[in-house]
Amino acid sequence: MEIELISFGRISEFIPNQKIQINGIETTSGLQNYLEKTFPQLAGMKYKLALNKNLVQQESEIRNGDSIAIMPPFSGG
Amino acid sequence: MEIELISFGRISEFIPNQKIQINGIETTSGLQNYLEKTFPQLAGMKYKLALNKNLVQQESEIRNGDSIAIMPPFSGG
Amino acid sequence: MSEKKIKNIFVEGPIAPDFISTSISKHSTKTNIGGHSIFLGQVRADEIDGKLVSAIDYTAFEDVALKQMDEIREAVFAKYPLTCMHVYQSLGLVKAGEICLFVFTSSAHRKPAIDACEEVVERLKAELPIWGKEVFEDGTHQWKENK
Amino acid sequence: MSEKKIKNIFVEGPIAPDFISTSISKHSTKTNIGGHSIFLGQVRADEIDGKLVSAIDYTAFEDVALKQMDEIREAVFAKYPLTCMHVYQSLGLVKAGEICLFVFTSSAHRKPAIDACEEVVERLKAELPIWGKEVFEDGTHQWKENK
Repeated sequence: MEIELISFGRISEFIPNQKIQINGIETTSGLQNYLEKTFPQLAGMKYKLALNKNLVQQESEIRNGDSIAIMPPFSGG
Repeated sequence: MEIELISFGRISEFIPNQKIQINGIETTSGLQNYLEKTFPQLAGMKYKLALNKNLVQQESEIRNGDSIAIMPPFSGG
Repeated sequence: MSEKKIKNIFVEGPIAPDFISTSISKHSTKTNIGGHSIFLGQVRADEIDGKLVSAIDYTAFEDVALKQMDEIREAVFAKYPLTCMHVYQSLGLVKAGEICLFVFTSSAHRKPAIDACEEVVERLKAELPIWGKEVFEDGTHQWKENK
Repeated sequence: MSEKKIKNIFVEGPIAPDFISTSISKHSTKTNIGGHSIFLGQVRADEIDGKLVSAIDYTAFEDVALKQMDEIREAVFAKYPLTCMHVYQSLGLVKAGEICLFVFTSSAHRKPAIDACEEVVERLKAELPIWGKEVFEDGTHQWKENK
């Protein structure tokens, strides 16, 4: 299936926004493993995911066409 | 001896600024008794004194020519 | 005893919003500031026994108030790492809806500015000999009491 | 589910002091207000490894940030008896000395305004997906981290 990756802050410097094909990944934690392997810089970082513009607070299912945002710690204000 | 009375807020409505002659009064608590007898409305009120522009925190001696301010609870801000 | 100039805090009449923005603007050259905390007191049109407060008329025992404020300022600067502090209190008539108190603290990080601002407001209200006379629309009045 | 309009908080570039005074002025008709609390974030020219921060470039995941802010707004209004609350956060470039955040709460008595203002600032910094890129004078940058 195809999902959309959106990234912010320092993460946007090594993960550009893109559509990716993933197979055999069905949940956010599965995706997290995949992302940390594909983008090793991510592995040592703190970050949060948003699934279709909702902050991921717990394990969630991923479906074809979903958008996933990868967000480093917030620093507004 | 002569002292000067200055009053503020609601107290200024019944004790106008004035110079008074007092005899046999040597301390702020003595003066307080005198004031509450002379101006009975004062007796039931909360108020503070300032002696020569210093807030009276403890029993203080009064001398000829001193100025005494009579101040109801503050309501600035 | 060292010579010390005591800062005035009193302004005649209401504090204009433009005065506040000018005061804020002046801090743009102080680039070590990260946060400003501001408290504004505004005169309420309280209804008391069916009558509306139309203004508050402020008086103060000015010399004593400024001396007290100076002590508060020193204590607050000693307690918090502030960059600056400004305090303005109206005297005379301030109409309902107008600003009568402006407390403005700044620091490198937000917390000291926020805590200091609140402390200054609380201490000012409790310790400065200032009195507000609430004037009603019909010209009668009552003396304000701080909570 | 009810239709609800989500308020925008984002402004492009710095927040002008005039904008702040205009915002204050607008409250003079709300004569049930007794106290306003304002927090302003200002960009610091921090020195990091010998280089000075000349500006912060803000980006946000806007839709998510506004949704989060809306939740904060509802929670804070439920917790405190506020008359009103206004929040403005800069996006894009804000130079050192300029204002990047403006939080403004008002209530009949001072305490709710003061407490709500601080809570909104803390929650905004912790919960809104906004990122500040500290840009140095030589054009290099580092990503800001909130304390």
